[in-house]
Amino acid sequence: MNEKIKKVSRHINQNEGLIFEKSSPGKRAFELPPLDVPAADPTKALGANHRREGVEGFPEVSEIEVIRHFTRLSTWNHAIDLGMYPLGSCTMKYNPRVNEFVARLEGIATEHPYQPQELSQGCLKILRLLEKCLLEITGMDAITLQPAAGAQGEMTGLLLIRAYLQKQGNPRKKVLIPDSAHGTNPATAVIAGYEVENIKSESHGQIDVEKLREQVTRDVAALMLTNPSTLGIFEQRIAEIAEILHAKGALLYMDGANMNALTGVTRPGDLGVDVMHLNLHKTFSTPHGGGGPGAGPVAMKKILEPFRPVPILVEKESGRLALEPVRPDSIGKVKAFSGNFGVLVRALAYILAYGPGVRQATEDAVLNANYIRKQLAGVYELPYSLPSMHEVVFSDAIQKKNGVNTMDIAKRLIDYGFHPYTTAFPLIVAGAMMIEPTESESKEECDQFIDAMKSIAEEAAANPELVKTAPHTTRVRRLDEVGAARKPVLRWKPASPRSEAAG
Amino acid sequence: MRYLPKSPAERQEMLAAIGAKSIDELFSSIPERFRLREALKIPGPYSEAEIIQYFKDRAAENSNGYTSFLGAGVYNHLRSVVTDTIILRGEFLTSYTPYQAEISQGTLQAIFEFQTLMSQLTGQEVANASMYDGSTAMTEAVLMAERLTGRQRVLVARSVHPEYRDVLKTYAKNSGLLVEEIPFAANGTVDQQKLKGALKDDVAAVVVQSPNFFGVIEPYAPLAESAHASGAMFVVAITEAVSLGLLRPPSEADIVAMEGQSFGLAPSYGGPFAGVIASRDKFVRQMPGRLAGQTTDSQGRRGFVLTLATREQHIRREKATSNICTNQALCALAATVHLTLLGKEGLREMAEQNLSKAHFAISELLKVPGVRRTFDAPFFNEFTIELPRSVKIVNSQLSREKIIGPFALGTPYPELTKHALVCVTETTPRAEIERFAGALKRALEQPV
Amino acid sequence: MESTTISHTSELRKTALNALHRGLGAKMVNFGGWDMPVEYPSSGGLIAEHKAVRASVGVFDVSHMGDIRIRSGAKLGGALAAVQYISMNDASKLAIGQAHYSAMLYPEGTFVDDVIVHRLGEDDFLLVINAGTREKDINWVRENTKGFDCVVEELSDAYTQLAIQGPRAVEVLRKLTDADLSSIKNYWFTHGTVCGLKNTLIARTGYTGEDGFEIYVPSDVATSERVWKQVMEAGREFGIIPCGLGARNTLRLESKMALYGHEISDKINVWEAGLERYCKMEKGDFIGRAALERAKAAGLSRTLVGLEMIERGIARDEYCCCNEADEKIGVVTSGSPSPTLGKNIALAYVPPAYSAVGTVLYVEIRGQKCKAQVVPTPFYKRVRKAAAPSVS
Amino acid sequence: MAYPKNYRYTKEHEWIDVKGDLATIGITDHAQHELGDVVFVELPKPGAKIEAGKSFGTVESVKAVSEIYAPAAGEVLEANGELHNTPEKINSDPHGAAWLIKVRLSNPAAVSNLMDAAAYEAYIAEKGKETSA
Repeated sequence: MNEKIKKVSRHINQNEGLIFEKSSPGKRAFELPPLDVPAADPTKALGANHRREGVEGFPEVSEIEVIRHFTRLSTWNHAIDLGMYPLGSCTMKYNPRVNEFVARLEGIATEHPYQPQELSQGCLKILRLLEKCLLEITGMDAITLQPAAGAQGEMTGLLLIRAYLQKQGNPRKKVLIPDSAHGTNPATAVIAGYEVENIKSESHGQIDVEKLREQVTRDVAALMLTNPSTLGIFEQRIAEIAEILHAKGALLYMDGANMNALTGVTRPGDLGVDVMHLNLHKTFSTPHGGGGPGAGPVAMKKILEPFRPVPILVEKESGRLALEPVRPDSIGKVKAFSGNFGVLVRALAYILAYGPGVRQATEDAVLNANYIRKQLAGVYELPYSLPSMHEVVFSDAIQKKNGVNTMDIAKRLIDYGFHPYTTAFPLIVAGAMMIEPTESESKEECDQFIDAMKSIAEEAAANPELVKTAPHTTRVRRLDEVGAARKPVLRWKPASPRSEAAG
Repeated sequence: MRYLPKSPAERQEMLAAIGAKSIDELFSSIPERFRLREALKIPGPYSEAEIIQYFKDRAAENSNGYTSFLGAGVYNHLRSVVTDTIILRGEFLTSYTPYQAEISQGTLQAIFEFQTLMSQLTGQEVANASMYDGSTAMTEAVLMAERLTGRQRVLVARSVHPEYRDVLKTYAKNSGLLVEEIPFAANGTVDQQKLKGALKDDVAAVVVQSPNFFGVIEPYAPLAESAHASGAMFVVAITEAVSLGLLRPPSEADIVAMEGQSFGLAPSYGGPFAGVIASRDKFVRQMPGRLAGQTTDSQGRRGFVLTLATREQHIRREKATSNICTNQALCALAATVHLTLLGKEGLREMAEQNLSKAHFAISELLKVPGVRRTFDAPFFNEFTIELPRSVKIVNSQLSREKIIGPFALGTPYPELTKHALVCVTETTPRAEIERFAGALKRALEQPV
Repeated sequence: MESTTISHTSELRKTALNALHRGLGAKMVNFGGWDMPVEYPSSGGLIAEHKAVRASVGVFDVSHMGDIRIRSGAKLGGALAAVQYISMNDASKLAIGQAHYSAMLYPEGTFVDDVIVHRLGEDDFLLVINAGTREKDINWVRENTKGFDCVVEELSDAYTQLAIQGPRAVEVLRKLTDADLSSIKNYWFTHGTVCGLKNTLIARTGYTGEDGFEIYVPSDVATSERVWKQVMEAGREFGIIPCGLGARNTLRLESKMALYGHEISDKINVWEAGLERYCKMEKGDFIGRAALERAKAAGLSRTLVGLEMIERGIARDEYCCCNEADEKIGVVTSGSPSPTLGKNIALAYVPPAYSAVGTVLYVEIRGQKCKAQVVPTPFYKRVRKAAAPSVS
Repeated sequence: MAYPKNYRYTKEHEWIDVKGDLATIGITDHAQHELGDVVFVELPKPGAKIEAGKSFGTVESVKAVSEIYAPAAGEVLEANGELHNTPEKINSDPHGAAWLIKVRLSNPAAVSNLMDAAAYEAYIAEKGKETSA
């Protein structure tokens, strides 16, 4: 479509520019109440060398333009609210609106982290109840709600392990990570000061326990295990794995990314896990919001409790709650203030909505995944035959014969009104198609997804070119990622003979 | 259950299609002995009304009806209802990280606009798609400086937010980073002699905050000079972003780490906020976090993608520049909408009101017998005053008059137990400032 | 593989069986310059003929099809080289006795014609082409094989070509030949004695989407009529009936087989027609290859989809397709009621954006917008017996 | 693309062209193929020491980063600055214009232990089988 044409028609071919391109001096979208004190002279108050004359390039537009601009942009997104979003390992479930409502309440959203704790009992009670619920769900002994996201939760967990081992005289050198693990695990291990040793999965995609026995030495601090694995398969010998580690004084870390498969059905604590993080934006329905904010609470066994990051939530004898800023053995602070409170509020609202009935959500999630697996088996190749939990991983082996790969099929799904599944991950499956429907999908939605996948398989055989050039229905077609990386344009600049940034 | 779109019959149908007799069969891979027999002991299920009531009850146990003079890294500013209207749209609220560019152009373009706004504000060439918050952003900025210089010593001004420094220490502990603190001079700014003394050719970064934790504005030029003279990077942290509407940006800085909470994000008891890292083009490949880049599609239309992803953990694994996966997209979007609403004029005006109110407040407070100004240096909307007695005691008296007193500096700075950090923004009415001054007077008149 | 281009020669051409068709009271039409039977009211007409082929067996006179034989000259390999150059499929993969679907392309990557290439011998190929494009095709082949050491001869008039089609065709033909039919896989052929005629070409090919055979017998009237009658005789117990071009068209449409001048033409390229799997870019250069490379890079602007009418009305060739917004988005290439499905179906070119199965669009039928929906193709798929595996 | 006979090759897909104690080092056509469109190259500065088998830089494509390992030990004399602005050269001419660094070898003899063109081609053919298996 011609960039010059500014007419706005149906959203898929709508042509909304950058907000900066709508700017014109003198337009306003916001007015402040009149100043009720004498105006200070900035130059006098700050000194000329500190003074700034407005921000160069800042937009000047009206309120309606702001509303329209962002509303139009929003129509270019796919979202859970629009349809199934089967991204494997991302648990794109429904985000209840009551969560948003309560997080914005006067007295919740308005509270300052430094206000006196006797004036914060409401906030602290919310944190306390969430702690209790998550401990019951994970079967652990202690927890911290501090980490801002899953990745920071991972780091916190490893720092706990490090501190614990350090206290015993030797932090040890290595962290074992399965080849099926998410890329964050190794990145985190390094930031926590550990070397990474990969461990190979055996033919069924499970951890090779016999090999593990050999790999677990006195140098090993911990094993980072995702369970169910990124293949959507439950690690059946996890208890044995824990024993092997414990026998050598090492600990078992569990990546809780896939907790949506276990909640209410089994508890990591009972499986021998020593420490784990939860992704509240996955299992506990807080919105992904296009990539954050999240929260990554870390639950742990007693032995790790003394090392939790500060502040620590404690119950005073009087029954009053307090955040304690200092603990002798604490690993320190991982984030300013007291965690992503707003996200924690939403997660609690979700848990309260289900209560013990949260098990039903887990069952439905697993039911959906297995239903899709059954209907698509044969149409797409199943690289691993072990039973699926909350997600199922296919591969593009059959379609590859016609030169159609997992990414092509994923892009074609867009034309059928679905968000693509996770492609090219886990790394141990060539041409992986990782599908996680979550419990939020009705049978009808699952059936439509299945029909779409079948139809695409037919197209891949009959008319590969059609699939290879998908998507065809989006506002933009496949984008030039190579060009974007070779000559990065990372901000708008006023159009000028030299600068092409405005495109 | 209202969130679950299946009837019992449909569940049976699907089980039949799978060929399973019962739902338990689907969990057969979990060893029998580990399967929960009894229900979880958690409250619920609650109806929507009950959930709302529960949180309203909690809200009632907080600080309703109090006037606060707290800042110290979290600020109360005007927010337009338009911001929430936008970020509550399902297309923004319920979408994932924009890896599939073709159906994420909304999020991607918004991030690109955010990056542009942040670059303009900070006087830097490039800004990322946001980080967890200011404290982690500052830490990541230091780690970035370490990668760029290959040096391991970091000098951090003691006038940098105490919690930011704590977070940095936590990360530093295991990355072999040596963190040393530089004291502040009598006027509250960084002690430049001490800084020069500590600077050697092994220093990766000099980190200052401005306005600093005492509200004092740091002079960038000389600090940058000394840092660069010894080949160290000059890192500037900013906790009160509104100040940039009136203050010259730290264009001397190599890396700027900023907290974006002041831009349309509620205090929310400490989070979620949005950190920002801004820097120079030449350093971009060492910059942590996500970046949206402009490109074109097969038909030559402008579009946006996440780019330079190879810096990220999901590609680099153990070689990643950071282990951060989520940014704070929705918070960044809120900030983008908020700043777009404010615009050039609105932001300037908001900053000017903060300045005026703060200067009005200090003049009122200094009229109170026994109250003295701690630092004689320019400030924006926060300033430090000295009281004749411990701030904690005074604050407990103030709270009887429904005033949440200023931040007591005694905890992070033992030598400043009688010193208080007062914050006043455009949201604080003149009457409340005057009431505060009066209450303070009464409090100080009372015998200890 | 037939053409509807109307020939301008005042005198219509006739097959050796023309008198016989008229004798059977067939409804005759001018088809690409040929006087051909469109249906046989005596045998129940189009629908009955169509159903006979799907359910049992029917016989077609397709003698109007053209035949081009290409043999190597002095130097061996000349024929293969020539065929490789003028057609898009990879003839080097053909075993002797095997045939495949292919096409001759213009340098633009669009269609001269589609063909069935038979490999008679190491250096001997038979190309079966459309009736209406005979002259064009033969000239094109002669023109473009000049550079190769091969001999090109047209045999079109030498044969009467009968298509015996339907699940029971094999049983009918078995009674008339000594050849072991069960050993002939789909798209393979052999030579055997048929109705006493030695060395007759028997190919397990067709244009109906059913199992079936095409036999090539001498084109004198006497022999042709004799063979026809013997086929009818042998087929009687299976209810064989003569079938016209009408049924042939509905049968191929249900099976989404391209028809020159409709789904394929000099305006349509291989990718658009969705015939990628018969186009072997990797085999080396051939006429049209370069253009196809470019077209691939440029991306698809339209693609062939199957439509099923939701609202009443039959979509015919050339009818427009439009979207809700009433924008014209594509055109129907063939359309008809489907006797097998009892629905009105059509093939149409639309932008890929409208290609997803389930997409609703509209066909303009005499000024009326009629709702249609994209459905999976082929509309009809026969249940294959192990004996006759797929070509692709 | 042909593998120059006079080059030596490593299992990590680097090539080295030795002239006396001077050598030019780059990555092989196979490597650039595996990598896809190259978008960025990170190379050592002149004067830097490189150790046989140790990484001395990285090559990035859109979705992958790979380390470049030194085929032999020595000191970097020059890095190919061209590649900073035109990384795509690595895709178009990996064995020629897109050389990465020139070095002075500390022990030129050691290079003879590396694969020659024939051995290398056999090696990647073998790998090909594994992956397709």
